[in-house]
Amino acid sequence: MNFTPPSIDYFAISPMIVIFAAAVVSVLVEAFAPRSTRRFLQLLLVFGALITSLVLIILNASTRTLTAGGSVAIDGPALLFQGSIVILAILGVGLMAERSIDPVGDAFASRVSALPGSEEERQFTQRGYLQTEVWPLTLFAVLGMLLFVSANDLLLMFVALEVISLPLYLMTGMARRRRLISQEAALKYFLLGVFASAFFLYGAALVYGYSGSINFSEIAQTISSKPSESIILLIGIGMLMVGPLFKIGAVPFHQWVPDVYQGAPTPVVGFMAATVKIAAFGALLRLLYVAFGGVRWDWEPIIWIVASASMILGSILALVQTDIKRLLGYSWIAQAGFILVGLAAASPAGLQSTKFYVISYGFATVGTFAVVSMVRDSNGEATNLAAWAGLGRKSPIVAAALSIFLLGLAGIPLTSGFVSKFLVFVAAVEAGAAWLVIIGVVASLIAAFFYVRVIVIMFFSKPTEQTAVVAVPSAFTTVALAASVAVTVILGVMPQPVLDLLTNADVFIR
Amino acid sequence: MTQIIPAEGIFALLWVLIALPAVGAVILLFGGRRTNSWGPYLAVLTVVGSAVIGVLMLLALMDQPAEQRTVVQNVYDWVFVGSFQASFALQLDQLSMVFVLLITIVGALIHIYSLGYMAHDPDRRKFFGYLNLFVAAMLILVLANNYLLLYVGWEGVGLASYLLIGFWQRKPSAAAAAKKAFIINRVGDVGLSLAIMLIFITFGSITFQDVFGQASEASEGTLTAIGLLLLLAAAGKSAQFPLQAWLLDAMEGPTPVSALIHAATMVTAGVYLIVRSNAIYNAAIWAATAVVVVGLITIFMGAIIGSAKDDIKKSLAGSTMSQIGYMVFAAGLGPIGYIFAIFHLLTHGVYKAGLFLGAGSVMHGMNDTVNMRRYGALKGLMVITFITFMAGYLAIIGIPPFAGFWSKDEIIHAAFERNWIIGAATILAAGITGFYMTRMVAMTFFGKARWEDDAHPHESPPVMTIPLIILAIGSTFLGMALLFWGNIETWLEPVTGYESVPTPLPTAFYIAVTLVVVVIGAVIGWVMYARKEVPIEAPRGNVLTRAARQDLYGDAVNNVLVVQPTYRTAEALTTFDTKAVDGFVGGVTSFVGDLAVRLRRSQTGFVRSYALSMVGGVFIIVLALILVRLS
Amino acid sequence: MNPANYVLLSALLFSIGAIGVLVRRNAIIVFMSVELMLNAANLAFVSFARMNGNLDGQVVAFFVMVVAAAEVVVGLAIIVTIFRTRRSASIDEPNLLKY
Amino acid sequence: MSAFPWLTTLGVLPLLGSIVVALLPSSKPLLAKQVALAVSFVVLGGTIAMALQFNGSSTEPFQFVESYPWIPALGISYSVGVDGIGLVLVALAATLVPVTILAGWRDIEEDQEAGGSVKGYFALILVLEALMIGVFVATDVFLFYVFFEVMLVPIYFMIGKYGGPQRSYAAVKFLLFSLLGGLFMLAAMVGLYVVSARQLGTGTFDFLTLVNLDIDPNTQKMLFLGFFFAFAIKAPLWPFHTWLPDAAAQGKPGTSVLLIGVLDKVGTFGMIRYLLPIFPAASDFYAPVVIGMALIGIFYGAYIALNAQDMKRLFAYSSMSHFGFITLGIFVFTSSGGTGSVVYMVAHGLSTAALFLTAGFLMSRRRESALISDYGGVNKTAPVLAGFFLFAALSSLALPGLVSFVGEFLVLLGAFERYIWVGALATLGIVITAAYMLRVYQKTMTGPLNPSLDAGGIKMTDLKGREITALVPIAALSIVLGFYPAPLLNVINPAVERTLQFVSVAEVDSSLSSEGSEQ
Repeated sequence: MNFTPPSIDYFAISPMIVIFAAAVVSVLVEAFAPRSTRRFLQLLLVFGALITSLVLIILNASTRTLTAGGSVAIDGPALLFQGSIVILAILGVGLMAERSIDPVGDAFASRVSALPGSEEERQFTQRGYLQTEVWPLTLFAVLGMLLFVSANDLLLMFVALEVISLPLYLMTGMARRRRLISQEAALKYFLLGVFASAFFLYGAALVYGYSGSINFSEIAQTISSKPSESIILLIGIGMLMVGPLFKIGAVPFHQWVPDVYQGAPTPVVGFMAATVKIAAFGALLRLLYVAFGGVRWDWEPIIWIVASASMILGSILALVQTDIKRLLGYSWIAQAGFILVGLAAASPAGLQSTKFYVISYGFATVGTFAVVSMVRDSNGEATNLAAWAGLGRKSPIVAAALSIFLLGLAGIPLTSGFVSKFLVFVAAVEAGAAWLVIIGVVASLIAAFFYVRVIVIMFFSKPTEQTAVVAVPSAFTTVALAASVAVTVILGVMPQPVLDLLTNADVFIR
Repeated sequence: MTQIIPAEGIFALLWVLIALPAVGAVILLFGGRRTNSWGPYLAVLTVVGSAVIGVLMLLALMDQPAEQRTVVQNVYDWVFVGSFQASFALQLDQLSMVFVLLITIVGALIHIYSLGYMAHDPDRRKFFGYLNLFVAAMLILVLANNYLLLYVGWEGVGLASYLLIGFWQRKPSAAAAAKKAFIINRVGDVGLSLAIMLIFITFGSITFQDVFGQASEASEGTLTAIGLLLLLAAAGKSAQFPLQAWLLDAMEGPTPVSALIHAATMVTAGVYLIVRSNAIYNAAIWAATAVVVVGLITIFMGAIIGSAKDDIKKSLAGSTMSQIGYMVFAAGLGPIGYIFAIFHLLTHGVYKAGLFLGAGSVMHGMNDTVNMRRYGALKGLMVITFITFMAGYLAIIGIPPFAGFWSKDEIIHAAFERNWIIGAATILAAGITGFYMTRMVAMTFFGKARWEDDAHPHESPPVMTIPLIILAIGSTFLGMALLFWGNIETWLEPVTGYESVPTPLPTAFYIAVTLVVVVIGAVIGWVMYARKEVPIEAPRGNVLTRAARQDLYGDAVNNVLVVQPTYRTAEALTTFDTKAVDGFVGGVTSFVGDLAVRLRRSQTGFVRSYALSMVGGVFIIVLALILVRLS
Repeated sequence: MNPANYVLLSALLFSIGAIGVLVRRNAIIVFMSVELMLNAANLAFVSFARMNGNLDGQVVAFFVMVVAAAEVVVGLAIIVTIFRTRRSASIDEPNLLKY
Repeated sequence: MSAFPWLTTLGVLPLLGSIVVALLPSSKPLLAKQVALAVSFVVLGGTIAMALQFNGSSTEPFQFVESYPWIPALGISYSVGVDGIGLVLVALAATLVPVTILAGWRDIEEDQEAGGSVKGYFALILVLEALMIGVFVATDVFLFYVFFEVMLVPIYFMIGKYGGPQRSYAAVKFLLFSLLGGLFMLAAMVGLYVVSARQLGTGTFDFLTLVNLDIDPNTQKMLFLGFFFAFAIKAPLWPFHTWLPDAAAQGKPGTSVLLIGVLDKVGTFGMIRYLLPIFPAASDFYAPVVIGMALIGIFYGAYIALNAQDMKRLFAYSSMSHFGFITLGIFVFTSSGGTGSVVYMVAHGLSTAALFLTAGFLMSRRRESALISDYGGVNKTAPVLAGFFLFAALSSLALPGLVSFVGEFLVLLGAFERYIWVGALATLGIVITAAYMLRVYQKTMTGPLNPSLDAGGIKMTDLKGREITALVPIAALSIVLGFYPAPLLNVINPAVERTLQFVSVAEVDSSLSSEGSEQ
């Protein structure tokens, strides 16, 4: 049998190529550049690569093509997701690059291999070593995400999933402070992650077995052509869903979320909470809409159940949290549920609402974690809410910014969160799932309670002696924070342009 | 049929009649301390002014032919909503005319009297402000040409009465009495409101002309309902059974107030309302009967209470109840009674005002003691007061030729025309009147002096005695004047209608019987309280006396039937609100909280349990998928 | 021999792996169980490739091996770090993050 | 129709004002107050100027209309306009804000420790004013909802940052209750949107378009519930009222005035503006239930007020009772009832303001204690204060001659016309109202001076110029409008009539001659 190399539209995939190249180079920089220059070079590289790829994505705006033998789809949704991932990555990287908040440097352990609390570690810290392995890892993760949202066959999707995950596992364990929980988080994230991807892979195998192909388009054709009563297919779909759902943090694949949120370095959480979620939803959308659109009547109920469970469980569990990062972890779960409500509609409206929601949520998240990383006491970040009492009086601006994000997450009008919820509910009602909206309403009330609780703590209670202080950040965090606020408000007040953008980019190429 | 004549000439000033005292009230109440000095005199002037205008109008009205004595002045459109239209329109006819005169003239006299009586009160500016407010409101009441506007005056006088009863607010008893008066009146107001609404949905209008014009067209059931509701209102205002309880407490107010509001004018508003609505009662016989019954009951309640009270003002209040009972009773008798109800109302207004002011004069001299058991033998020391009081006394017990005789006799006569039992009852009541009034006079002016040690009685200043004299003259001659010179029947007849039924026996007979009974009553009173020594400590007395001292347990009944249940309900509801309604909210939240505490246990922190739940999740999803497919 | 049996075998292996993850405490062994699951998937791919008569499945298998290798690297790195801190490879040991 | 964008201007003015106030240096609290006061007066002036141009006899549903597309993708537009109802409520808001600012002049200094900066409070008031105006003039359901929800935020901070000891509990309770209602309304709104999309092809939120949809009764019933729930919580109707007493008791007097006096009117306003025209069949269907709730509310609130130990809670419960009347008037579907309700809203705004402000002045002289038992005999040392207190009580018990009487009577008349026994029953409420109002007056103002009022540095001084200045306009308005309500009635009645045309049930007219005329 003769092998014809698939034609590749290099321009279409150039955004990914750029990131990939940068990642490779940055590994070399790690290896060869002198320590003093590394940080500078790495930042140059990272920001350069991200911005370049953003430009390329914009240049590609009108590209609608399947390339690399139909395994990579560059279409509206893909580009949209890629674009937002890159933008959020830039902001997230900004958080990671921040080094003026913590007196001894950035948020990462000066040498991860050093034992926590050991003499060795102390010396590294004294010498002010800063490890920069985080940058190549970041770039690889971004690359994975860009691939994930445009992957059009099961294999590429699996690979992309791993390329996202592996760097993140490591980055999770790199916290400078509270290293024990950081490492624990890494371990949990890793074990559960690979466990999930194993399910994904086996599901892929089954689907392949059913359809004889790993390409989404062909799978879709087989499903429409073959009378699809095959049990294998159903099991396959079920297991396939585990991968993205795990990354999304939907119930019942959610339990890693709070632990990782609490353990991982705050900038990393900000980075991945925003970007990974977009990537995962992008992939899930493509998987369900393109490959399994034919059997939507089978998977829609599943998504409904998962969505309701996530909304309710996430909101309720967040009620009793005392650690802001953990609280936000649970709130992620709840939000995931809301987004799934839109996704379950399996309609253009559903697609649009999902996209709008993840993007607006991404910005709100980055902003929130920017604030969290700035609130500190004597030993690092003050994540315990007790330390936030009266913050609103000590530094009103930051507190106000956080309040905007929280109100946004709670879905108060004039914030992006409200428009998102609104779109999602519209989609659900149009799809005839009004009862889901009712559940959503109840859940958002419960959710509102704990978001508001944070505001209460910040504004309505007097500062105590253990109230944390807000560190003065450098431009990196400031920009990230400002940008997030701006987007959160603009998307809330003037969503029309973005909605137009989404409508232009709402067709999956098959 | 009476026809309306436009408000021209003197009648154009109709609104001024109200405006004068109203403006006075505004100036005094909002003018603040700077009006302290001249304010009271201004108040007097405004009322006198109204009185003058009133008299001029009377003359002008007399020039008109009898059937053209209804003036209507539409001041402005007040509440116009769709078909519901209530104008601020005033109607002056024979009925309201006499009320205008009563209010303004008696009002003026009492204003003047108060100049002396309240001379030393720090708040007299307010006092006069309230009095003006009252006069204005009362004039609105009697001049309104529709029920809603009447309601405004109705409530306005209620407010004034509330303010004046509680004028000495630092006395808790006064404050309580004021509140009681207002709330009981409020019950009456419910009746009035409902009556107005029922009138509107029945007749589509609430102006007197429209309503009375169509009264005959409405069903008797409706009219009876309206009649009873109006009776409820009247009972509240006029302290008729069962809403009588407030009047005796109302005596907490300064004596001029008791004279003006709680004897002469306001308490008679109920009678006005019933007589004004005669068209309705004429067509609703059961309502009219109810009026008679209520009146009759109150006649006796008042009389009995009046016989037992040692507090001179309360005793007078009892008699007021009883006398107004007479009027209501008469009004209930229908066309034969309306005129005499008003007639009696006028004479009573004058002589009862005189009696109250006289009592006030006595108290003034006895440094505000009201207990008649500490009076006695004052006739020598307060000559003018004594003489004027006697005029009022003879008037009220109905000795010819004094005013009360004519009016009360007419009522008794009318009663007999209806039915001899009620007639007899009224005569009996007249006897009791004779008894308690004699008792009062005897205890106050005759017998031995039983004064408190620091008391040194003296006659009041002229500013107080002159009104007494004027009122005494009124008490003496007003009856004859109205009857013979003013021939009140023909005057009121166009408004109230009049029919006379021949009685089985000649009129003289009834007069004779009545006088005999009255005299008997008076003699008993004299024997008991002038001949015998009056103990300073009240003897225990018989059952009736004790009951009467307790206002015949009116308060006790209200307490058991209304007040206590209300407060118990309030407490119960409060508990319910906190425990049940708010408790439910709290319950839900705490339930969710507990749920969260339980659920968070599922987050064990052990990787393997997480993994387990993931596997479980996969199984559930796969199973669900298959089930969905199979179903 | 009927390739369907290989699919069944792979399912068996997958289940064994999954159970291993659930029951074993030692991080290394848990990790090996995951690898077992991946390879079960590989086996499935290959046998399906045979049944469907195209090469995709086999290609996938190769990729998966590479990915698995990468996972090993990362995984061992993390496990070793934990081990150095806590002197134990038990995955129940690190239990600070919960509730 | 004047091309000048009156409504937008009126909305934007206070917003700008609030920004200015917020930017002022905290060191100059006085300046902040003065600016706030000035702005609120400008707004008041503007409102009056607009009201004068309002054409009461116009056949247009709305006047001063402005409309610009906002989120065309969802058929959402920024469109505003007022009918008579909206106009009077805007006027009410514009009137009460300066009064509140003036009255609250000294309220904030006292509790710096509570965390509120002076300027913050007044900035919030102005923000609230902007939103209140917005919510009354919005003619796009989505826009209305946005104002409806956002309004919570400033009031939430006003309670939570400037309130009493239990403030944060009260604030959160208030917010959650309102959010609960709001979210259900959101769900219903989404449903309405989808329905409109199904009928018209493209969904819309334009009020005038929505009223012309014919929604099938069952859908109406579901959507109605969503909206009604929000309004019933806002109003508040029994049994959704428990947030109100806490909010009122913890908030500053000014906060309570704006909250109960104006903001809660959004609930009843929403019922008459949105529920009746958009869901006529459902309104008709649920009317008995709503009327039942209203009746319960009337007596429930009154009875609890009769037993209340805390003045602010008493006023809150009495408001609940009044809202019962208002709702009753709306759901009997009679011209007089509807008009009465709107008049009642205005009247209740005024009387609430009078009550809370007077009580506020009283309490500011007694270390903010709201306990009735802490007072007594006040009129001895503070006659003017006592006088205003009595006036407030009287206007709250709807004394004839005050505007509240016009409202209450028309409501009762309207109820009576439709369901004679409901009207009769509701009328009994006026007795209890009198009872609890006079009870609190008697206990606080009359009798011997409570010793605690003349000890420990407490002096029960009489009202000062500023305080009187704040109260006089309210008193004057309620008297003038009481004797001459035509300005209100003439603009309200047409709007109400227009609304009632949507409700299927016919206007009941009286049995004999249906139009009554003078002479």
